[in-house]
Amino acid sequence: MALDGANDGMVQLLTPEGQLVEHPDFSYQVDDAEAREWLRQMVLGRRFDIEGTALQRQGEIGLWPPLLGQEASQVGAAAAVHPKDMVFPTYREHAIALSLGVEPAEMLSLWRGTRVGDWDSEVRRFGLYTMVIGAQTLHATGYAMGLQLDGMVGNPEPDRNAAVLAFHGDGASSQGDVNEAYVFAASYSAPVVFFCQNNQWAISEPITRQSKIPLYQRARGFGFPGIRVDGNDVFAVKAVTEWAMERARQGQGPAFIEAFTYRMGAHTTSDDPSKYRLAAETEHWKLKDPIERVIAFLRRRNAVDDGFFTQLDQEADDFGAAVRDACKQLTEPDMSEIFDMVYAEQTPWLNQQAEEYASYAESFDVESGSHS
Amino acid sequence: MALDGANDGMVQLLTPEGQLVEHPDFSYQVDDAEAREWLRQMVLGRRFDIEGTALQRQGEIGLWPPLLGQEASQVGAAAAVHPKDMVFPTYREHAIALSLGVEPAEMLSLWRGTRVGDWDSEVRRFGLYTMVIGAQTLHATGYAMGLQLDGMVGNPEPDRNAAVLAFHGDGASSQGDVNEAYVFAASYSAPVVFFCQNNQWAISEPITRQSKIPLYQRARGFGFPGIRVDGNDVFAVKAVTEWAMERARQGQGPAFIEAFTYRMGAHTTSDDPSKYRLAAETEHWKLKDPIERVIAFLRRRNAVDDGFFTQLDQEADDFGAAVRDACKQLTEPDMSEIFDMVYAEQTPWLNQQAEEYASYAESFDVESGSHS
Amino acid sequence: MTTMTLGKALNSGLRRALDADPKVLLCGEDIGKLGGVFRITEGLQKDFGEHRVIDSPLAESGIIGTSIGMALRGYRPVIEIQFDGFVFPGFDQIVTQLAKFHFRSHGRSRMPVVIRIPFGGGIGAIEHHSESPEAYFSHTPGLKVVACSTAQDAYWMIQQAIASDDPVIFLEPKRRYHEKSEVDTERVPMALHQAAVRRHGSDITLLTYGPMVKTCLEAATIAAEEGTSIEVVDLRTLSPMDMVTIFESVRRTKRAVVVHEAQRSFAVGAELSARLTEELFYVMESPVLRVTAYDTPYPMSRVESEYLPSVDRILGTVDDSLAY
Amino acid sequence: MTTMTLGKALNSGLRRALDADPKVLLCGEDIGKLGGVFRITEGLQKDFGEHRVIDSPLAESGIIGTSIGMALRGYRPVIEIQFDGFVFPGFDQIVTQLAKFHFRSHGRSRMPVVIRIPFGGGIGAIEHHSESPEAYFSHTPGLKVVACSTAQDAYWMIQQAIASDDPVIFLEPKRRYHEKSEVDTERVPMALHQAAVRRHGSDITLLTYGPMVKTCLEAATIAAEEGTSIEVVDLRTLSPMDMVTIFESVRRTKRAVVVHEAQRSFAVGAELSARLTEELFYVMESPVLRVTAYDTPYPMSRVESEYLPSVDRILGTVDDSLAY
Ligand SMILES: Cc1ncc(C[n+]2csc(CCOP(=O)(O)OP(=O)(O)O)c2C)c(N)n1
Ligand SMILES: Cc1ncc(C[n+]2csc(CCOP(=O)(O)OP(=O)(O)O)c2C)c(N)n1
Ligand SMILES: [Mg+2]
Ligand SMILES: [Mg+2]
Repeated sequence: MALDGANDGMVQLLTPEGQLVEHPDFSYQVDDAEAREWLRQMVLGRRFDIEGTALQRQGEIGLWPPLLGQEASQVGAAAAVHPKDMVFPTYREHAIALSLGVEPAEMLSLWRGTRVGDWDSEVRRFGLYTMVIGAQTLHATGYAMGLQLDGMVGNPEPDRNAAVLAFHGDGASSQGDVNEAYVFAASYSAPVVFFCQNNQWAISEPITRQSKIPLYQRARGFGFPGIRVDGNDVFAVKAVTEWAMERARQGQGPAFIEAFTYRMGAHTTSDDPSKYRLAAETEHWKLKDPIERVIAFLRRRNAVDDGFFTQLDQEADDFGAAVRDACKQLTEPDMSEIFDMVYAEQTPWLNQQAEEYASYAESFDVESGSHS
Repeated sequence: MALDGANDGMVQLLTPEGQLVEHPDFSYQVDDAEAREWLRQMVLGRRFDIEGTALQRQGEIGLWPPLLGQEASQVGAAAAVHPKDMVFPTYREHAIALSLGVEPAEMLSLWRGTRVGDWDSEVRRFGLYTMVIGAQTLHATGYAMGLQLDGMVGNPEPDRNAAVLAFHGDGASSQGDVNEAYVFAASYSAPVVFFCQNNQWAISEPITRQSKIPLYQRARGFGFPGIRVDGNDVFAVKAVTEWAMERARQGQGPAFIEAFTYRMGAHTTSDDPSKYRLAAETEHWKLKDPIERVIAFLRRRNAVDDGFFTQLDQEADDFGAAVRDACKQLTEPDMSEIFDMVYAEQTPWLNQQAEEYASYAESFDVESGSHS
Repeated sequence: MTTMTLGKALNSGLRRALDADPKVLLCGEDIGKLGGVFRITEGLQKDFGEHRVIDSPLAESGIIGTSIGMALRGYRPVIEIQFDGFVFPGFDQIVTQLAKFHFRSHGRSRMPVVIRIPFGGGIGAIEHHSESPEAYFSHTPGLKVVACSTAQDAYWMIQQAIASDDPVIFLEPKRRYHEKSEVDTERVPMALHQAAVRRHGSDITLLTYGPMVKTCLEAATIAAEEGTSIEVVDLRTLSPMDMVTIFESVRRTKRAVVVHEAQRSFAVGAELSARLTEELFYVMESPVLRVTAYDTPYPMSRVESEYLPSVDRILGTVDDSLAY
Repeated sequence: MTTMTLGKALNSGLRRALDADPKVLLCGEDIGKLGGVFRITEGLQKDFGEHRVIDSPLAESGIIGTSIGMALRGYRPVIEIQFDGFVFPGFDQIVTQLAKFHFRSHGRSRMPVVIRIPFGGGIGAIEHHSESPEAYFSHTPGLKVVACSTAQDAYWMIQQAIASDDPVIFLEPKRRYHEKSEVDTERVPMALHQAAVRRHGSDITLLTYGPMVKTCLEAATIAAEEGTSIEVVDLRTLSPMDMVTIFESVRRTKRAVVVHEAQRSFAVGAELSARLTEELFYVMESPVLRVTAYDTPYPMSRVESEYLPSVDRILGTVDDSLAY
């Protein structure tokens, strides 16, 4: 079976040319205001990403994993998240983070090395970025089991229900933890939706190294539905995610979404994709840009005018400036604070090390920075 | 061959009543001598198992995991193993071990605590028993990758080819390692066949805790065929395993076999199944006994007479006596040997500990066993 | 005061914790109907239901990882690992996730997760069933590590560990599960992270924990007959270690021997040696000596009594120390 | 003699090993076309093919577990772990399988598997990218653990590790990958499990390895100006440790300070302290002191220079030791 997603039951509602298409199971009830808002979120997400890359180039942050190309997957998914739901990201979900209200500064501090995890995940409904590939899928499943225990699944009043959205990558699908998350989710019918952004690459390894068949088929072997969606189509992503989250909230158990997309940029700012993939591939995917197709759609419908774009450009520019500012104004950490971060209940042993460090640091202040 | 198996497609060639049945994809070319030999192996396997349990009761060994009920799965699988193939067991594969020529004493020494792993796995083509659930499935896959590198896959001359048969349990299917083994096997098209003895229980947990859908369906999500076979039907197991191993040898990659069977006994001699399962369930499975149906088959065909059974009983009795003897004659280990078992190239540090131990032990001999 | 086995004390402590706080959950393989392979959770699923005493799929990483998620949701999962040697498939979730969550959330996310591990040998078992993995956990910042040695401690320490807002590796000396001793279910217990002087002595201190406490006490009894006064300190807590009690003891006796079942190198004995030397360099009259298993994998059970520290080896090393 | 970076020396060493023995394979994530995230395997897949330089699926347990299988089949897999913090998903296969195979097969199955791990901090990275997990491995019987610190050692030690019939955890000081030094590709090297005295001195011995060797040498240079003669021993091998060289040095200087990036407790410093105290109790004029990271998870990179041992902290501790 071909992996290009052409005719593999991939849900698409908006073509790359910006045309709505019919799908037997999913549909987009056209709402121009909504579409404009998603466009806006994608544009701001992309701008944030570009600033991130630039800030790394300027030495303001140490590393940046670009999301370029994955805006529709993330903004579409965000649109399906309800206030009581919970999202567990990997490390590239900057656009959904923004959409859920995480502050740019809270995200940048991690990459600048001034903080470890900087947002309140319970308040934002957005877990901490997780670097150990796949580990968060189990946390997500456990959190979903907690929702069940809390009686927040399957209630007749939709408002009382909640579900979990767990992100992972195509590469991550090979990790034991991720497959164990599928097992647990299925075993307990936990309200968790696995949202796999198949961006075709795990650093330099193509998806074919991880799986020779489409990833969405994996889920069925664990006993829950898997579905492939055009990850560059914000309408389709929203529709499919809404469906999956809703059935989870209603107590119908887990689902798996393969958002078929593409990592347009490098894996991170340390990466050099020219070593392992052809520029032609990237060029090809440019034609499927998630933002362009919504613009084309809205223009065709005359749902936007030039004023809209001028204003959006301005907002993006202002946002970009604010992001740069916020980054540079991040407070430097103080080494002494780390000793209190280890435990909820501090230990004498660590206290002693904190004191040891304090007196060492003090001797330095006194000696103005050099050992005598 | 279509492998989606009509009505759950469990392959069965011999009914519990001992009647041959047709299957569109698999068949048993009746060979009475062969059938008698498999019956013999099953009878001896069962006898070995009964001796194991008895030896534990008598305090001769510390623990025993009974295979009772799983004789056909193991003997049928053994019949499909060619001399260059390699088998990786879990810890309950006593019957296939015997069929492949592992000595009873070599198996018993592990459970008696006189040796760790006692057979030469390269010579026996049978890996060491593995207690960490699922770990061996990765070794099996790596070994299969090694066969590929050795050019032992896909040759036109069948004799030059080989494959690996990897055992695991139904419970093991939840382990990350096992799922990673599926990923690697698929990714490299490694010549490995996963042979899952679904005996319905992982200690006290029913299969439904691990998977809500039939286990054989798991494999397809990883991109290779999965098939369910009546694990109490030695003819079917042989046919299906032969098919899977042969396609692996020919370079068509991995396959998964779910041998649907039942653990008639306790998990181990330390276990008490009455705590968690109904006697009625066990009774029900007694009707599907793997040995009885071959006897009925052979009797119906007049391919055996009473003399055959007298002789077989005698052989089993002699074998049982030999097993008991062999167990009691196992040499006691010497503590001093363990220091040389750790590394291929001994270290001075461990040498020093060996000497330390030696002089301590010597002081004892001198003082005849008590500290002064 | 009632007399119970260490195993029963754990069962009673777990029961009381489940009773006291509806957020407490038990998770693990076979802990439901079977009550665990050691029957420590016997009867608890029957009384608290399948939602609070949860049989888990056979996957340690999954058990620990989902417990982290439940803790994020406000629960207090208590995990049973079936045997010491089977904790390693979950090691990544313990070391990179559980231990670090409080730190990496800048203190926002608490991780009140307890991982119960039956540990140690001496029960004639096959491989992976007799190991002492405590050094791996003690080396890991963010975890707390404790070991009980008596029924009384088992009863109270498990409740204290569950009440702790930090992740606790809770080590249970499996070969002592069936040993009976007194339990005071009323008395306010000592703090979780405190060591206990089990026997007072003046010539030398034995520092030990878990299954070896009893062995050390036996050694001390024999030594007393021979005129040597041994103090036995049950560490109880390996991370953090109660250095106040330890230093106080060794400052008096001026000699220390560490006894543990874990292999010798890079383990608890080494750390204690380092700390004692750092603190009491001028006090010590002999080096800290170690009586431990040898630096090999756990061997076939027929030699385990020689592999593990014994009364004789302890007394021999005490003599060595006193000879300095 | 040629000059090359430590990273290039590893690359050349791997190339030579691949050339010398067709059974040598490289396995890991992104080691093929990309040449690894640190480019240590650059060009090797091109020259030796996809079957000898194997890009693996993203699963560390799978990589290590299948390598064990390949070793059973007679191959000599050399695994690259991408960063120190990502070795833990494979920890079970390392500790319960790889380390024990020789033992549990009564010596029949050899495990010539090398696990290369770029380790340590100081590179301004995010979490899990700067850790020093060596104590976990050193505590594990059946493994051998080495760390290189110079291009010369990188070149030879990797070849020796590959030639070894035992599993070797091969630690590479990632922050030194780009540092150049002389490599003699002809000279018969010293044995793998030997320590090297990098600088001779008489007042005190610094015991260190990996990335801290350079830092210790810098400290020694500064101390020399102030009149203190520091000997710097590069341990090179943590399991087994070369106690002959270590004891010889400390017997002369009578004082020792251990320096490592790993957190302090239950680590290499503790083990060295214990062994030195056991062996040289009457010789030592001060306790073995430890300059290490603190017992916290690796922190945000903006404080790492204060978290890790520095020349200043080393010299401060040297003063403390000399003050006894
Ligand atoms: C356990 C683990 N192993 C290796 C890495 C190094 N690593 C970071 S990202 C990455 C690739 C991830 O690919 P994928 O899951 O497809 O996500 P993507 O980066 O494409 O979003 C790797 C190998 C890691 N972070 N964690
Ligand atoms: C990693 C690990 N966890 C737990 C155990 C304890 N244990 C031994 S056998 C077993 C059940 C295995 O069930 P299954 O895979 O179905 O095999 P069966 O015993 O039925 O043959 C468990 C949980 C173990 N051996 N290894
Ligand atoms: Mg990807
Ligand atoms: Mg089973």
